[in-house]
Amino acid sequence: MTTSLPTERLEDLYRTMLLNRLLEERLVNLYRQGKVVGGLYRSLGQEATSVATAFALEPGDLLAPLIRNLGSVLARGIPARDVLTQYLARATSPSRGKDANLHFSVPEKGVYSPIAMLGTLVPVVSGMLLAERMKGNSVVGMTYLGDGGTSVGAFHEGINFAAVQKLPLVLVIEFNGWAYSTPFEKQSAVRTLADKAIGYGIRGEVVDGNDALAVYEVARAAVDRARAGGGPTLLECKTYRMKGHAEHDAQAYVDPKELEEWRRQDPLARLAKVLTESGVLTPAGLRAAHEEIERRLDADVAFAEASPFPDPSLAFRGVYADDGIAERARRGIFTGGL
Amino acid sequence: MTTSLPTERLEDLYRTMLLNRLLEERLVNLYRQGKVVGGLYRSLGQEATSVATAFALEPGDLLAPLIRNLGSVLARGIPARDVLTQYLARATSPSRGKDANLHFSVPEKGVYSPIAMLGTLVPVVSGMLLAERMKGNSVVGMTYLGDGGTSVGAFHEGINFAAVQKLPLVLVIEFNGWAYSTPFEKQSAVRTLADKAIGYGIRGEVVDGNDALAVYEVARAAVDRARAGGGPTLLECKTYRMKGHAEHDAQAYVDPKELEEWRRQDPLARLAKVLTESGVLTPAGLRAAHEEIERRLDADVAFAEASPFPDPSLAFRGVYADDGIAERARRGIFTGGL
Amino acid sequence: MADPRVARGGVTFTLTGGEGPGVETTYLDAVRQALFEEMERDERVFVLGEDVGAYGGAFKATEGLLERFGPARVLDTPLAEEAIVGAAIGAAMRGLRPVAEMQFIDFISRAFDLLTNFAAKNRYRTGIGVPMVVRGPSGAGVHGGPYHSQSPEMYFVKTPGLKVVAPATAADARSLLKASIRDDDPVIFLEHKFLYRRVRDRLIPGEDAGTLGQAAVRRTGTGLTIVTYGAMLWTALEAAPALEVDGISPEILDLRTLMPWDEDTVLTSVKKTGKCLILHEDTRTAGLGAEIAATVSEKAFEWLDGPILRVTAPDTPVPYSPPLEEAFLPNAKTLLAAARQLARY
Amino acid sequence: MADPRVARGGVTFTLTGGEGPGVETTYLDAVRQALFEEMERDERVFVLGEDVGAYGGAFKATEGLLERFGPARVLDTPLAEEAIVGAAIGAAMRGLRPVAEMQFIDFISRAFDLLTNFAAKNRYRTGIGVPMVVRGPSGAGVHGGPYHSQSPEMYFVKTPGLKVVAPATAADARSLLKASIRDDDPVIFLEHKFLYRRVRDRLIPGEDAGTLGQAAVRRTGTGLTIVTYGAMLWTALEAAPALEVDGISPEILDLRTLMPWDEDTVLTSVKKTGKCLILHEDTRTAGLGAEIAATVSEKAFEWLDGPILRVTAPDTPVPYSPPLEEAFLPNAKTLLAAARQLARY
Ligand SMILES: Cc1ncc(C[n+]2csc(CCOP(=O)(O)OP(=O)(O)O)c2C)c(N)n1
Ligand SMILES: Cc1ncc(C[n+]2csc(CCOP(=O)(O)OP(=O)(O)O)c2C)c(N)n1
Ligand SMILES: [Mg+2]
Ligand SMILES: [Mg+2]
Repeated sequence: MTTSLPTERLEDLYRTMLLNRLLEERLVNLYRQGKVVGGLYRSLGQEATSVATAFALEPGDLLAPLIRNLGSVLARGIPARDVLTQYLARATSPSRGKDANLHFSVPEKGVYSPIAMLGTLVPVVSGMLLAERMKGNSVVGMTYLGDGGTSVGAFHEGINFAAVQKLPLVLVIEFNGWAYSTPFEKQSAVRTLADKAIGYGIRGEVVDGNDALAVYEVARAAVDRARAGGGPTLLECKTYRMKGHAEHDAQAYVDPKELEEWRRQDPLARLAKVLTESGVLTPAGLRAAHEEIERRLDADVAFAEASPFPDPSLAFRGVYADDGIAERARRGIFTGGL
Repeated sequence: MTTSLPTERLEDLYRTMLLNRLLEERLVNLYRQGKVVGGLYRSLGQEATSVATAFALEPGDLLAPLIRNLGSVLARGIPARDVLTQYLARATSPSRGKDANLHFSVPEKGVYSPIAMLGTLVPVVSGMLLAERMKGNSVVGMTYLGDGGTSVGAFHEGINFAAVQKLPLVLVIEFNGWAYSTPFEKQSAVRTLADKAIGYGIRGEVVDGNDALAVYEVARAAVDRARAGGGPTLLECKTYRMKGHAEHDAQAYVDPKELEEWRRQDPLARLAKVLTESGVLTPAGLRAAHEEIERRLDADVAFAEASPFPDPSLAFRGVYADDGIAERARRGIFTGGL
Repeated sequence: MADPRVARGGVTFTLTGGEGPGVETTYLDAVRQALFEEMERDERVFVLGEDVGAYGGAFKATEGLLERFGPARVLDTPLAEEAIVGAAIGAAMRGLRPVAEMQFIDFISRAFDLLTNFAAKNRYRTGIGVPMVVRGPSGAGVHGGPYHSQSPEMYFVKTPGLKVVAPATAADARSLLKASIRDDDPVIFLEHKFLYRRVRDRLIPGEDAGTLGQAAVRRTGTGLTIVTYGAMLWTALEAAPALEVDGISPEILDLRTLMPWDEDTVLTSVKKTGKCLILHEDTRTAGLGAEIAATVSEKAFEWLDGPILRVTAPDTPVPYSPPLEEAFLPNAKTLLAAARQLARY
Repeated sequence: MADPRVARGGVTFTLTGGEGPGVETTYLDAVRQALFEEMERDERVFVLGEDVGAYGGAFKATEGLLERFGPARVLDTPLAEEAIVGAAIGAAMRGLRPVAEMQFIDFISRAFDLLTNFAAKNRYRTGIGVPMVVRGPSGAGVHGGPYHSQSPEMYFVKTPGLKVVAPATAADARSLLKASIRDDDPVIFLEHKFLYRRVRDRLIPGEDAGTLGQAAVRRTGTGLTIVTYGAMLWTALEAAPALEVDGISPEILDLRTLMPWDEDTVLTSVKKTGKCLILHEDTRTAGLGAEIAATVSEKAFEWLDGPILRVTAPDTPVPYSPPLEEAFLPNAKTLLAAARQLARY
């Protein structure tokens, strides 16, 4: 096992990936019970990509996930209950029920919400990093994009801007083989998405996205390079989407054999293996971690389910700094569901 | 001199480049007299890039120029008077005064107007080629984009689509060092824009854009490859913008030495030299061509200046196939300048 | 958490009920039928978009087309709305009849420039029409949150050169999609996702296209005119009986086409009832209600017995949590309150 | 070919004339002054856009800023509006006050998605405001053709979460740009390019910011209310004397802020005059005139003595050739005809 991570960070890495998976299992149960409002977007099999990349950041750095990057926000210290209350659309959630799933921001933790339109985070996070540089702060930003998302124009305009400005941006390309039902050969004519880096004059890297330790090392190098003024990196993690696009999607278009092969590459099992073989964790330690996380999740799920839905009046607030503006449009007027 | 062009085509190439330059000189005069409505966008020094690329197309192929590609439309058989009437905003112009300069379409000649928003032609021309393929026609499409235009998202979405569909598209990148006043180092972090081809899995080529014969050979190869099913090519022509962005721009931001160096690379002079040295044209022949073109232009300018401005009522027509719709919005109503 | 259907009154979402000829067909199947029948009729028609092929589209509106018409006419595209719309524009300019799907209509924002600057202005500038349709699931009511619930109609109603269609019934979904595909200008076709599986009509397969630009009088009345479209038609119909009880007999107009909208039918009705109320799911400021109110106050002023009222969503994004979305969406209660106030004039 | 200025009546484009304190300042210089003074006042303010640095912007609105504030705060960007607006959004979310220039406002279409889906909805969804300004030359009258003459205000007035400002005078160009920069929400600031060098006011350097959301009564009258904004204010003022001669004394309101627009001032005036006419350069259907007419007919119905009329551009792109553009643009003749018809009520 080659890693630059100290033992306690290795344990932490494993725990966070495990939390990613177990929390998601809770969400699946809640979804099956009809308690999740809207869709559920799985990250099964992609935990190493999310968690190990986010692990490369320092306190004060910025991270903007996509909705599959559950592990990334957990790695940045977002509590499981915030994710649960988001999916359950409760008043206690970070967005207070105004937006769904991982669409929430916690600036104190440097975590910023995506919008649904893929690719748009690239120019926006670049602007955040531009601002931090103008303020004299040495802040690195990390955001994510799928194989499908790389086809969007906003990605192109954003990464080119970041390249020209040599901004400290790490753009993680999650290659998981699919964009909804669209296979990669219908998405792009290239073999390796990291090759797009050549066209922007920036650094490109490719790594086995299911090897948490390998992902961490490349991500760490990219973060260090960014902080040192080396500019952006396109970091392609080769992984696989083990579930449908969302829970409603039975992924009938996926070859079961391919799924079977990738199941053998499960990132959590692989990390557990190296960590136990190298004595960082014992089988007993693994079990203990598992039990402790489940115990915590029991409380978090209970909290989320017990949380109230937001008060309807919230729907009319927060459009502008001055709530009077949106309110005025309603004054004495028939809008909404009264 | 190495070229695959037969003698009469070589003469034609020279004449077309000369027409490009002499017509533009007429436009400059008209502009100085205040007869050009709006701006004048020069192509001085870029004639080889426009003309020699368009020369590589066959009858029935499609070409969508940008406003600096005067030579390209001349090469496709658009008469000089159409360009003059466009710049003078007359009723006799292809757009009948509705749009400016090279913003006009002549479908019979396979020439299609750009819109001002750079990059947007890439997906649109791709769609035209998709249609022709569906109809079973072997049609190649050529369009242009400046070094600045490559930063636009529409270019990215369009060329990626063309690459995945293996469409017969030749995208000529006119590298002329500037985007308005913006030098290339503020536009992109790459050395060679053709390298962007790698990120799309297509062919990229670079050529001296002021060497008409060299430009023709690469363009011809790209067109043949496209027609044979080899997919799109990014063809970068290295040239230089010898004038300001438009006539109003004194290009104070340009180093005169750089201009001086490029003046020695004048594409028309270079072509005249090889053609006379190789005996394709005699000095007398050059003079004759020059005089004949000037004579024709006298008539074309006279025609354009004598042409009427469009009837005001045209402003309200042609928004929809059914003119009644836009008309209805005016019926009994106070719109426009009556 | 309230079932949106109940929240919307649980009315019977059909106009042709159980009886009559034809096959009971959902709004969604009506869309699919229109695509299928138009592709059968005219080989120039093809569909393109994200996941429209083997998967049949996120909402299954293109299901079965690939099997019948093959990959050349049922084109899975990269994740790139500007490429999708741009390709459609180019194909239309070369004589084909593309139908581009936006997976959710919210993503049409990515193609805004090409639609408003290229497609909309092409005929005017160059004389070359762009006969294409951009269609997709629009509207709220299914807890999709701010990015899967929008009503973008006004961005396109505002743009000269575009047409906008928003059917409220299964019959119109089919006949007007056919009409949109046959139209010689670019059409934005807004399918209301809340209605996809909730509304039905008895349809005779193969029936021909309808006509754009014509409103439908869904209920005749004399007390006041309610102008609406899309999913809100059902809210208006839901409120009608209660108004009847109050002795206010509403005339309910379903615009169906938003650009060009049917001024004549609206003015005729308002001149009859003397009262005009506009109901839409779109937010209030600069919604279609504004244009209708302005036109009515301009051309039917002398016939008005009372102010023109608008019942709309408030000026906010569409919130996600059910109680918030319910507060956002106009409903029968709001409509009744407005209609009763107007009736007092 | 007619000089557009003559075509627009050649009125004296100033409200403060030759006398009074302060320095005679063009609309364009007023914009530049506002940028300069705000950057002096607040180090969080910076500008970015195409050619805004050494070149000073296509219209020279940022001239001199680079020399004074350096390349970090006067940022030349690649040719990419989505990158420009995206970077501005991100910088604003991290506490800066970006002012993004669109070389022509027409190109804002390229950033439509980021403006309407990211900037506009961010505070509502996440609680994080986006204090940024996107400014640029808007409007027609200089033969710019379909892509350098547009009036895009309604795309943004329509979008909850955005503010829209459109000054008609040099004084407002400066004071309202300052107010927009200091505002905590995203503002689309529309500078009318026809006015850049044609309108002047005597301005006292360093004067403070104005207030958004307040209309100005440019002329008091009792016969009818003319609501307008942008370059059309001057057309209204040009027509006023002729109306006076007819015994119709117009009250002329300059909205200045289009979202939120000053409902109170408009309603107060209409309740006084009993007649409302809206004049704008934007095309007719779903223009701001529609929202104003709808609001007036909703809230001032009892005070109206006649229909609400709109004088606008027709529903077409902006044509290029001078005679076509003149036919497109509303002018004093059109306004007089409408005002006289309305006065007959
Ligand atoms: C601009 C845009 N168009 C369409 C969509 C609808 N959509 C949501 S996720 C998705 C597939 C994304 O695939 P990919 O980028 O590979 O990410 P993955 O789901 O594989 O993690 C699509 C098409 C979107 N979110 N954004
Ligand atoms: C999307 C877009 N943004 C801004 C502009 C304004 N503009 C017109 S030409 C130009 C510079 C273009 O530079 P380049 O692409 O290198 O072409 P060149 O002028 O050098 O031929 C700019 C910024 C535009 N036309 N399109
Ligand atoms: Mg993917
Ligand atoms: Mg250039």
